[in-house]
Amino acid sequence: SEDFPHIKADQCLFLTLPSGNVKQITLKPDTKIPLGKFGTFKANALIGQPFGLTYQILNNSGDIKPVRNTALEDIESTEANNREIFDSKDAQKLTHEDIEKMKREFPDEADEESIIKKIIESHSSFEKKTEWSKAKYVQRKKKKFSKEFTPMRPTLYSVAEYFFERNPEKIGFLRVDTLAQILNFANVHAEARYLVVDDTQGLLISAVAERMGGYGQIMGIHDGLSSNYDVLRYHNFSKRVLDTISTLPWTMVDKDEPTSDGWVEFTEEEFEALTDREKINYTRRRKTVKRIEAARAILNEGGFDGLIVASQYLPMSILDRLLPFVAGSRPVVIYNINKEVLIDAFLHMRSSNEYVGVQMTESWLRRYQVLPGRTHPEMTTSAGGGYILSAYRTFDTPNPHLEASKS
Amino acid sequence: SEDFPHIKADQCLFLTLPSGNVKQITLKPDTKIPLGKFGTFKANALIGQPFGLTYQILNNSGDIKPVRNTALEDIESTEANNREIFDSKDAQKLTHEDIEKMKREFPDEADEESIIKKIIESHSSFEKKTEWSKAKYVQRKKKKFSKEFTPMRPTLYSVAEYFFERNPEKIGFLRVDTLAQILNFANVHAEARYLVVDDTQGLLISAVAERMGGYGQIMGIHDGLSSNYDVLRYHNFSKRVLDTISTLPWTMVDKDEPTSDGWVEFTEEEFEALTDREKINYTRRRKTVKRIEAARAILNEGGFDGLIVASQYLPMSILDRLLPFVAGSRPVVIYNINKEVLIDAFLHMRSSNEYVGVQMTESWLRRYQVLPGRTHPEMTTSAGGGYILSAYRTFDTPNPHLEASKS
Amino acid sequence: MSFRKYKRYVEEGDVVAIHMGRDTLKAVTVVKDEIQSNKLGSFPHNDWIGREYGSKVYSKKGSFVYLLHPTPELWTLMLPHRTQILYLADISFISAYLELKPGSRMIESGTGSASFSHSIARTIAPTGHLFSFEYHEERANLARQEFKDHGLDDLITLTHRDVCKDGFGLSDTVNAVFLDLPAPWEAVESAKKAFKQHRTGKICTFSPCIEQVSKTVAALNEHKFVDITMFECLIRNQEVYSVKKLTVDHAIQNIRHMDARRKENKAKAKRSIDEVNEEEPVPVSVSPVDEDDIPDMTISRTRLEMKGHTSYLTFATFLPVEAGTAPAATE
Amino acid sequence: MSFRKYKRYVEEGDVVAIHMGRDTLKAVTVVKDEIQSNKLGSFPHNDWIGREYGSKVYSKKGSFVYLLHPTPELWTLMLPHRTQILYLADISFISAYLELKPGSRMIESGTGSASFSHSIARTIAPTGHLFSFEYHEERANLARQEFKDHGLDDLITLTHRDVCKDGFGLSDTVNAVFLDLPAPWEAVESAKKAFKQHRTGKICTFSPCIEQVSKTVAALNEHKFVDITMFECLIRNQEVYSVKKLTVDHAIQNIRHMDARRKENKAKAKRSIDEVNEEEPVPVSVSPVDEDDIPDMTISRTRLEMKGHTSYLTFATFLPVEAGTAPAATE
Repeated sequence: SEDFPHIKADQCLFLTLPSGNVKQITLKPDTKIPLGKFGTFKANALIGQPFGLTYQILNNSGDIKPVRNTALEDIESTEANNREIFDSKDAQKLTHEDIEKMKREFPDEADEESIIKKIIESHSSFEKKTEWSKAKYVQRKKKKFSKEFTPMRPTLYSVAEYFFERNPEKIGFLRVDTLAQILNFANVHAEARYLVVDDTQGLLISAVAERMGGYGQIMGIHDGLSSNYDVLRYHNFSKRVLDTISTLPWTMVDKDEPTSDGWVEFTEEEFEALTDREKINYTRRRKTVKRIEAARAILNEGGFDGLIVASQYLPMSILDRLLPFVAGSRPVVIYNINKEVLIDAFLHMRSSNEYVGVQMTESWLRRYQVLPGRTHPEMTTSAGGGYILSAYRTFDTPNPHLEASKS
Repeated sequence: SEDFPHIKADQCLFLTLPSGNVKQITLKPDTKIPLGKFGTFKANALIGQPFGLTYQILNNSGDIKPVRNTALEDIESTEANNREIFDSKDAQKLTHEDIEKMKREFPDEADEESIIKKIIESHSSFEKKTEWSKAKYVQRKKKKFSKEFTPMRPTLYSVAEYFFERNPEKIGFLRVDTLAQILNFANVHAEARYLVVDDTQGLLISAVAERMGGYGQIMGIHDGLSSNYDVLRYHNFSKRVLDTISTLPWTMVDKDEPTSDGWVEFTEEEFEALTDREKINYTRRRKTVKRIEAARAILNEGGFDGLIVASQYLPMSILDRLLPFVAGSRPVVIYNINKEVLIDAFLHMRSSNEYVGVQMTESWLRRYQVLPGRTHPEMTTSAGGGYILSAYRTFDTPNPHLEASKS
Repeated sequence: MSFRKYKRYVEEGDVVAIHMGRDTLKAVTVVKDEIQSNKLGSFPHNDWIGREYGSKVYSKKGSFVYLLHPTPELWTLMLPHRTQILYLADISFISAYLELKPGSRMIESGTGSASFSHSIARTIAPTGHLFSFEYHEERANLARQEFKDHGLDDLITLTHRDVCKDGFGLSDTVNAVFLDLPAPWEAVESAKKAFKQHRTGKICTFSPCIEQVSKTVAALNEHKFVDITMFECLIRNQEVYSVKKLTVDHAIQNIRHMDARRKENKAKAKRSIDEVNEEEPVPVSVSPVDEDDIPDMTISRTRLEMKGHTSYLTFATFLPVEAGTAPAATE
Repeated sequence: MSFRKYKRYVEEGDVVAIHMGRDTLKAVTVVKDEIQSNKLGSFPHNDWIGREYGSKVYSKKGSFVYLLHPTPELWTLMLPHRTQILYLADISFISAYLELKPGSRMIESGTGSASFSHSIARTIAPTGHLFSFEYHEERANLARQEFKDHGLDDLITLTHRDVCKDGFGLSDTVNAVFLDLPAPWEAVESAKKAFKQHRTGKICTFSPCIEQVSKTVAALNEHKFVDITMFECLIRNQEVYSVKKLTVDHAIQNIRHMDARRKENKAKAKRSIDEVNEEEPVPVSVSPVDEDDIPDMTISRTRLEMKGHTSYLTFATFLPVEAGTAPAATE
């Protein structure tokens, strides 16, 4: 019952390149996919294949073959050290021009392995290096010349990582560990209904959708005339999943707001009397109105199983409008990169009887290099994962004993 | 030329106890020092000894002998695991009463080693435990019954750690790594003059004094009528070091403030005419006035080599008064546990031409357990080391070329 | 009642999370005519039945508790500890990295106190399945009963077994494996067999010590797992305080006040000797700073003590078997 | 001019730290009639001589730099990198843990780019001494010249030597030892001899990888060092920003504006077709939110990227030799 175990035509796909960079592509059948200086490959060669294998581009026609993934290597330390070596560029006798020439003259030989071997042979003090710096040197050169790539499955994790690395501002600086915490604080699961305010261009609502797997309902409240959930398309969700998402602009949250002021439903006769162009316009308009009416019906049903927010708007202004739609004992979870933005709401919730279990948390994440004998935390890291304000919605039920004693 | 390599009479001393707790004592000669449930020992037995050795209390007379420090042990893992063991208290057949009885009946036997051995013998499932949990168990019991202690040299580091563990509020939550950073940001060294605002009860001024080693001048500006630098006495500073410290209350920073409104210097005849009691009062008063006059002369000389602040007062109100006393290119370093307190001053300094190199930093510290085979970060840690606002004082010198073109 | 599906109103037989003020929670099964007694007072269960979750209910004395719907997150905070447990920071990050979602099939070992198990079951429902292994018999039995009581037993298969010795006994079955074992490297080989062989899968091991990580990395590498990496994650609780905006002006006013009081006390002492007139109160000419006149500022910072470490999370990817068998791959 | 003693005014021969705007520093030796040219313009040294440190000096074009007095902290930010260097967080913590102060006698190996050496010399002056060892000959020569130029040569003895092979050649001399070596465990035995034998001393090793820490801990333990512990320390730079206090009301007003504009554009398009009157501007009945009307809030947070790790700092205490020889100690 898997959505799709293997790579599909027309899907959105991430490719990990030798540099460690990730490239996002759409796999159009019968096309060639360009990877910049790494060459191009035939899209069809990937369709139906599993994710995660590493492929090498074989030739200019774009044929590819799977290669072994680079495993870790245990580097033995040797007697050599860096004492007598100034690692200047002069030590390398082969110039960039030499290498390009080599590629032109001996196209068959000019694969990654041979080029790197040649480079090493021409490095005057390579043998004097320690194993550690040799390994580093080979890796540096490999990155420069290999023509390998690895197609990766777009998932909650890989999509979040992709945007955080590439354009953190677009997603409100929402780091993947923080996103993961939001989903747990909010107890997101299948067969439930969630109210989501997502100003992260769809990263948050995509994550909620993935965790619901097409079971239940998501109501997205957005600014602007229509929602901007660009990140959704990276997930390759099935229609079944996408159909669980409804959206409304902020103006439509107010029960007294008309869905459409100028809209009148035509009778069949009236419709038939229209010109063709008017018919098209009417039909389009009618579809929009019906979509909004259906969404408003879902919202006004209320009793949502959670309110999940990652927004540029002050939390209090959101809570004032949306808390009434949340069922009792359900989580309210609000993310912001800036603690200061959450403080007013935190103080309000702490002193209010409409919330219990109120907490404001900061997430902390550290990644390590785990090469054998060379384990250490990454030398640079993202500074902050932002803050989550979370609580459970409660009711300030009056004391019936007191009511009784009054009467 | 060391201050004191060994333990001195009447000095302030830290004792590390088997529980890991630290006790602070003053080593009065010819007394017995009580260590609570660990017993008492003769002060004289420590005088003249080096710091850092571990001693065991031998008997009720308070005799002590040095013992080997516990070294690390490499615990081999065994085949046993915790599968079949519920580590309930019932597994331990020896009660607290049994142990106390043992101590009374066989005082010679009742040393740490024998008691722990007995406890282990009476533990029904001890042999079934893994080496790891055995080691943990023995250590837990050792902590409870050993009569060992280790005298520690009071240093900038150990004093700061002692107060941070015991009473962080007293020292403004100033953690030792942050204190260390303050000293470096401020380029504290011998043969210089520093202006210090210390509301950490002397922790900061002590650290500055230790780093100056009695060479140079320290001017402490304090609130209240007299300074409260309690932490100073823990350092056992020599008179030479203490003499480099002068203090003034905030009121005396203003050049127009009279040192003493009612004070008139008597002539010799006038002095001789006083009663004995009046003479004592006059002499005491005169000493105070002279001390304040001398301190004001030092302050008003200006040109200090740094302004170092750890205070409850808003930084801007301090800078307004004290910046004029700081020489050009010298560091201004302000600590606070709360970032919010520093923000106004940070923004002011960033936009002012009187400072360059303005930065606000947070310190981060992590301690590890490094037992062989069991290396990991400490499971609980202090949450925050506070913030340091630092900059170099500059002059907004006008452009002489412009001046020239004007004339 | 179930941990994986919300309901609106409290019914008999429900497990309810009683919230008794900040950070105090207790799991109580609702039984007609029973009374829940705690430090706050006595609360008759009959008052709860039919109430909406989230309601305040009162004792006779007027003290109150809130009735919360159980969730895996609340369960983590109130479960009976049989072992050290996983908390939200690790649980959520591992769940994301292992790509858990409805339909996932997963192995966890050991079950322990089943903090993570509840969270997994909730996330992979309604179509996924968790294979949970516990080598401690009594713990296994307790967890099995809990899963039943919490309506999760159709999602979880719990086996009492020493997986390091006897393996998982599964092949071509799961997408994800989580190992919280003293020697996770001993279970890597069997875990490899358990993965669905035609697609990628993710494995995570949870170890407090770095030496365990090194051994695990070596085993994962030997068994051709790729993208081996390691993380730590933590959550820091933030508190908000109010502090006074004290300035040096306040310091100066207080010094002037102390100085005036000292002088006036001295004058009074003198007068007392001269005139024996101690009754008269001496007015102090400079008043101290009135705390209420000083404006506040809101500050927030981490609680003084925080969790510094739980465990290292080592992750790796299982590669589909095609990688090895494809003839093109053998160079 | 010296890095260990401040002076008030710039003189010929001084090394001056030229501050050219945020985070840009350059060390320049003041030479009569020379001109310092940088991206900001040309600055004649003659303008600097006699100026108070901290002054602004101008180029002909009116751009300016500040003349800062050199300090070990500024030197760390502008020194020529011959190796990876230590920065303030590690330097300050190690200095505190090793109890450095005027009079301390210390070993460091290797000298490297001498970032830490400058800081040590400043802290232990005027009566202390630093024994610095560097195994790379060219680096040793460059550092030796720097110490001379910076007035620190009487405080530092620099030796070109492979201490792991040949030891330090010191006995009963120092209070503190710092090892920044690929294999610090090889130098522990010789370091032990170098400590003053009658009192406690402190040792620190600086290693990026955890496996190096394990080997070092084993060596320290074998050589009877005590209180073996390990730390990491980092500094996180904070930035302050201004953000708008946006509320949902602003969102709603903007939606109403967009909606009105859309409707009016449609009406206009219709009118254009009907009346061909495109010139007339269409007023939009609802105006968008004016950014300037929205109040600001000040927020501060860590810069987006920060240093995540430098090295592990392993510390231990050397115990005075009395411990071993005292007859009472042998049980």
